[in-house]
Amino acid sequence: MRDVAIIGVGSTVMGKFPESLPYELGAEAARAAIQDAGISPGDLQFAYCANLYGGMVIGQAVMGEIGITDIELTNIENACTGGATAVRKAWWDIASGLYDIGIAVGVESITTSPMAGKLITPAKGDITGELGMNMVARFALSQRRYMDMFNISLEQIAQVSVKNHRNGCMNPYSQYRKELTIEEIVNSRPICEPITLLQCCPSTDGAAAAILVPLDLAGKYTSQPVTIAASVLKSGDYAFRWEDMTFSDMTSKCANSAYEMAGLGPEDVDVCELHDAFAMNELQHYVELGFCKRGEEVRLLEEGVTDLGGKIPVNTSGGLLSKGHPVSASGVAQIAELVWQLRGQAGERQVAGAKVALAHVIGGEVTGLESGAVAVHILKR
Amino acid sequence: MRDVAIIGVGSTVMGKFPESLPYELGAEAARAAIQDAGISPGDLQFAYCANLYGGMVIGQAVMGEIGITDIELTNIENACTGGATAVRKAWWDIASGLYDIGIAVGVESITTSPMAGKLITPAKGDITGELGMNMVARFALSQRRYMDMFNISLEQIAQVSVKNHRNGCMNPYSQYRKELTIEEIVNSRPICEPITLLQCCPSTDGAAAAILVPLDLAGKYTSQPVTIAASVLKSGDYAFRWEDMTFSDMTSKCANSAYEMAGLGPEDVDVCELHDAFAMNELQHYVELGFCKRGEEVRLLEEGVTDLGGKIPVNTSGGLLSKGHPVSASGVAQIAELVWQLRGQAGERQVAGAKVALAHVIGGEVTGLESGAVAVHILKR
Amino acid sequence: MKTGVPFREGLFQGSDEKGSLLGARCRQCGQIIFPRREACLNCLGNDLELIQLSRKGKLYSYTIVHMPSEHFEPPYAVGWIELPEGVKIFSQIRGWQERPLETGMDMALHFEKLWDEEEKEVVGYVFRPSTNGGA
Amino acid sequence: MKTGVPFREGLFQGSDEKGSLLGARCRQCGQIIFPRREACLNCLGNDLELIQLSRKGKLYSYTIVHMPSEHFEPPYAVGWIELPEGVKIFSQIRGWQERPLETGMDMALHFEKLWDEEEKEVVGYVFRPSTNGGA
Ligand SMILES: [Zn+2]
Ligand SMILES: [Zn+2]
Repeated sequence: MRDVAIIGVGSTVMGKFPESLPYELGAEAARAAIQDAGISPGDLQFAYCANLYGGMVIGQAVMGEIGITDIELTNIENACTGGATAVRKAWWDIASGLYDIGIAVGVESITTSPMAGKLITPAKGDITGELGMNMVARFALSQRRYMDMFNISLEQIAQVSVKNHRNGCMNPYSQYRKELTIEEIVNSRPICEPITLLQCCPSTDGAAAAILVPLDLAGKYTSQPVTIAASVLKSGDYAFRWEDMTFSDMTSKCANSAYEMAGLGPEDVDVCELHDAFAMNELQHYVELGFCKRGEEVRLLEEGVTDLGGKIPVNTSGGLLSKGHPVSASGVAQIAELVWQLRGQAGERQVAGAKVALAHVIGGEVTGLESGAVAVHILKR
Repeated sequence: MRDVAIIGVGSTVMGKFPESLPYELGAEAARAAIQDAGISPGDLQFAYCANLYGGMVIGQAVMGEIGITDIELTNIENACTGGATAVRKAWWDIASGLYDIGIAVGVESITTSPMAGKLITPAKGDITGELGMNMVARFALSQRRYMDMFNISLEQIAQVSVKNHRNGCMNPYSQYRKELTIEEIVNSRPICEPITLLQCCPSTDGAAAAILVPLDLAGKYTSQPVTIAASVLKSGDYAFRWEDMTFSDMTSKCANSAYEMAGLGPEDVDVCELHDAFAMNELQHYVELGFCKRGEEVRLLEEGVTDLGGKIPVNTSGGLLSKGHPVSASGVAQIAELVWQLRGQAGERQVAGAKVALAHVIGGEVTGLESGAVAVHILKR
Repeated sequence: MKTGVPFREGLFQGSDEKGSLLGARCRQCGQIIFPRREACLNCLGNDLELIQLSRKGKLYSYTIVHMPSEHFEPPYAVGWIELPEGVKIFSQIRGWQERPLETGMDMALHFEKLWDEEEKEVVGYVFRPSTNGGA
Repeated sequence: MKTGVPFREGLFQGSDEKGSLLGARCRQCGQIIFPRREACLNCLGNDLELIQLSRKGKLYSYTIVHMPSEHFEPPYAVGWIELPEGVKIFSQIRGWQERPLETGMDMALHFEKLWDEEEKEVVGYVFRPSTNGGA
């Protein structure tokens, strides 16, 4: 097995782009990554394209737009974990020696999809869906239990959103670039109580891309390769094995496997992008990713440990809450942010001297499972 | 790189199943493959699930239904090539040593999908789609040119459909089990002239699955392992490089790569499942797969070379025309048929002494490309 | 009057207050499963016995939903009810306008209309805050 | 009378019979591309010149479609027209009811209404069998 490095990343600005077709967003991100890597599109030997709503063979349309045809190309779907799955697959194709250079793209255009402005209706036959479950309700139920069992206030949870929106103001790729107050967040429209609108990530169009090569070839392309120290992808386990709905067993197990693979621990992480689809998720993930013990997560946030300047800045990009959540693109967009951080290219939001970075995504609703899939990547320079 | 063997395959009956949910079809096929392999579901270390219309994380629902959670699980989309892509990815995960046992599932339920009974409308922004292109028209244009340039009659093309429907009568998994006459086919309702209804594959629900292990561990499970001698997947090339719309450069190049990988040639193939989405495709693919020279394909068919009892029986399952075309499942269903043939388990439609088998799928519409993707697998016992 | 039909077959029996949810207990590992399956999802064993689940439980968590769903107009309440057997049931919660919901409160099973469908009234299980600590 | 709008920007110019399709020729490899792109899809070079494509060509293939499409009621005809430059254009074929189509026949470019959209008439290119071997 060979070590694998990322030599180029790219992203669109995240937002709502009704005039941009999905393959145009994907092509924009891929072009940016190709330029960042300093390669020619024709160098690419394989591609993965993660997407949920864009329809048939969207990866071929993305690649065809920038001159890339006649390669091994696979379209991936894994809900919110799709982009991370594309990175994982590209990682293994390089690590195993199948290819020497390839691209992972994640793209989502909710606005131009048949889902635009519609309720995401449950899959036919999904029992909880028919009984009124939805994505927000699923996490609202976790949040209600969390607040009641651990005496956490809505104001405390809202501080996650305050922090991430503040970070988003410093990210030119962020969908929202506006600071929010605790009051605005708590008093925004209730969606599924106790979750209000501004505790939720927005609906987002956008794309991101990353280019991977074996570490021992990376010097040909860049003086700042970023190594993939760990890549772990796991499908969800049954909810009946889930003792406590306020703690994601999936994230915890996935992170432990990733730390083991990297030979690193949570104490080594200098910067982290995690799945803050809802504000409270971030607090719970602090614990599951090993940044603190249960009961310490609010203190971690309130003491600024996860803020810029703290020991482990979390969601410096603005996270899903502010940067936005283009479903299948999010996992790749996290990788792009962390590569910029490890190279010292993150501008105003730079974490000084960051050497180890962790990316975490989770998602996909299936009745009877905790969640559909989870992925953790650890990067280092 | 390790040699990889298939130790179990399974399939649903193909047809229209409005009462079956997509994950139920997938679970049925997976259970059948698990039983065929004589393993426990808990033995599986990873899974790929190919699907187009079933929605988010369908593979997780399929696997969750039969007791498989907490593994590396990836959902794949590659249009008609999706199932073959799942097999290819599973092949590499075993060949490269990442895992020792895994499953590739393909599942499609058109009937329960949002596409049921609807026109497949062009992707937003697809220029040829907006100007009136569709899947049938794309091949009708090829067929009109083919008939005019090479003096091929509709009656000759219809014989492909006659042969494959005759084969389908002998396959308990086939959607149609009814012989057709040349007259019925030629005189059926015109869809896109010169293509009539009975020259087209039907719309089909169904699923298929295959279980893969390293060849050197296959003896633990079965006395009849089937080896994957070649696995090639390629994305489409630009149509402007396509000299002649009556000959698929993509299939030809993909098959040549597969023969090279297997160290075999077309003369070694004893039985073949190829992409007969429309009757004329089969004739063209004879040439591209190397079974004959250009201009000899009609003779090959008329002399019975590709019929049961001939030198290279093609589409013994009934092919897409009779067995049906559950889009993302077709590539895996072909593998199932060929495994049965190589084991001598194909009943009435058995090809005596078959040792080498070839599977070919192609598909996916993208403006400007010949097609989205093509895959060729060569199996041997 | 419309005919009442269950929203799904095999999930419960009895359409009045005497019915119960239908689960299965694995004789091999003891896992309780709802809805029932052919095999135990925990140990993959096939030796399952049909059981009737308890008619009372505790409110594990709840939410008032302000988004429309396929079948329900907002606001409506849903939640997880933890039964004494240890299994958690996702359900519509009724009666929340009359009696404020609290995690941990006692809940009781009822069978009621869920929604209307053409000529039919679709019925299913719901939970309501229970009076005097039980159903 | 409705306003005429092109069905896509940048594909053609001129809304009457004097217009033409807009392609690009790569100065590096000679590839002709329609529609235009920023870079040559063949050699990935950026040195492209805008060209007006020929107004006549030969019918490479055609089909009469008996399925409805988003914008056209069946039956309608579509085909590939091969221009002298070697590029093939996919297009609606008009005038096929009056003059039977044959592969290889001469075709001429026209600009006509494609479909109606609210207040607008959407116009684009079509090809018709040409009278006396040219447009
Ligand atoms: Zn059990
Ligand atoms: Zn060029």
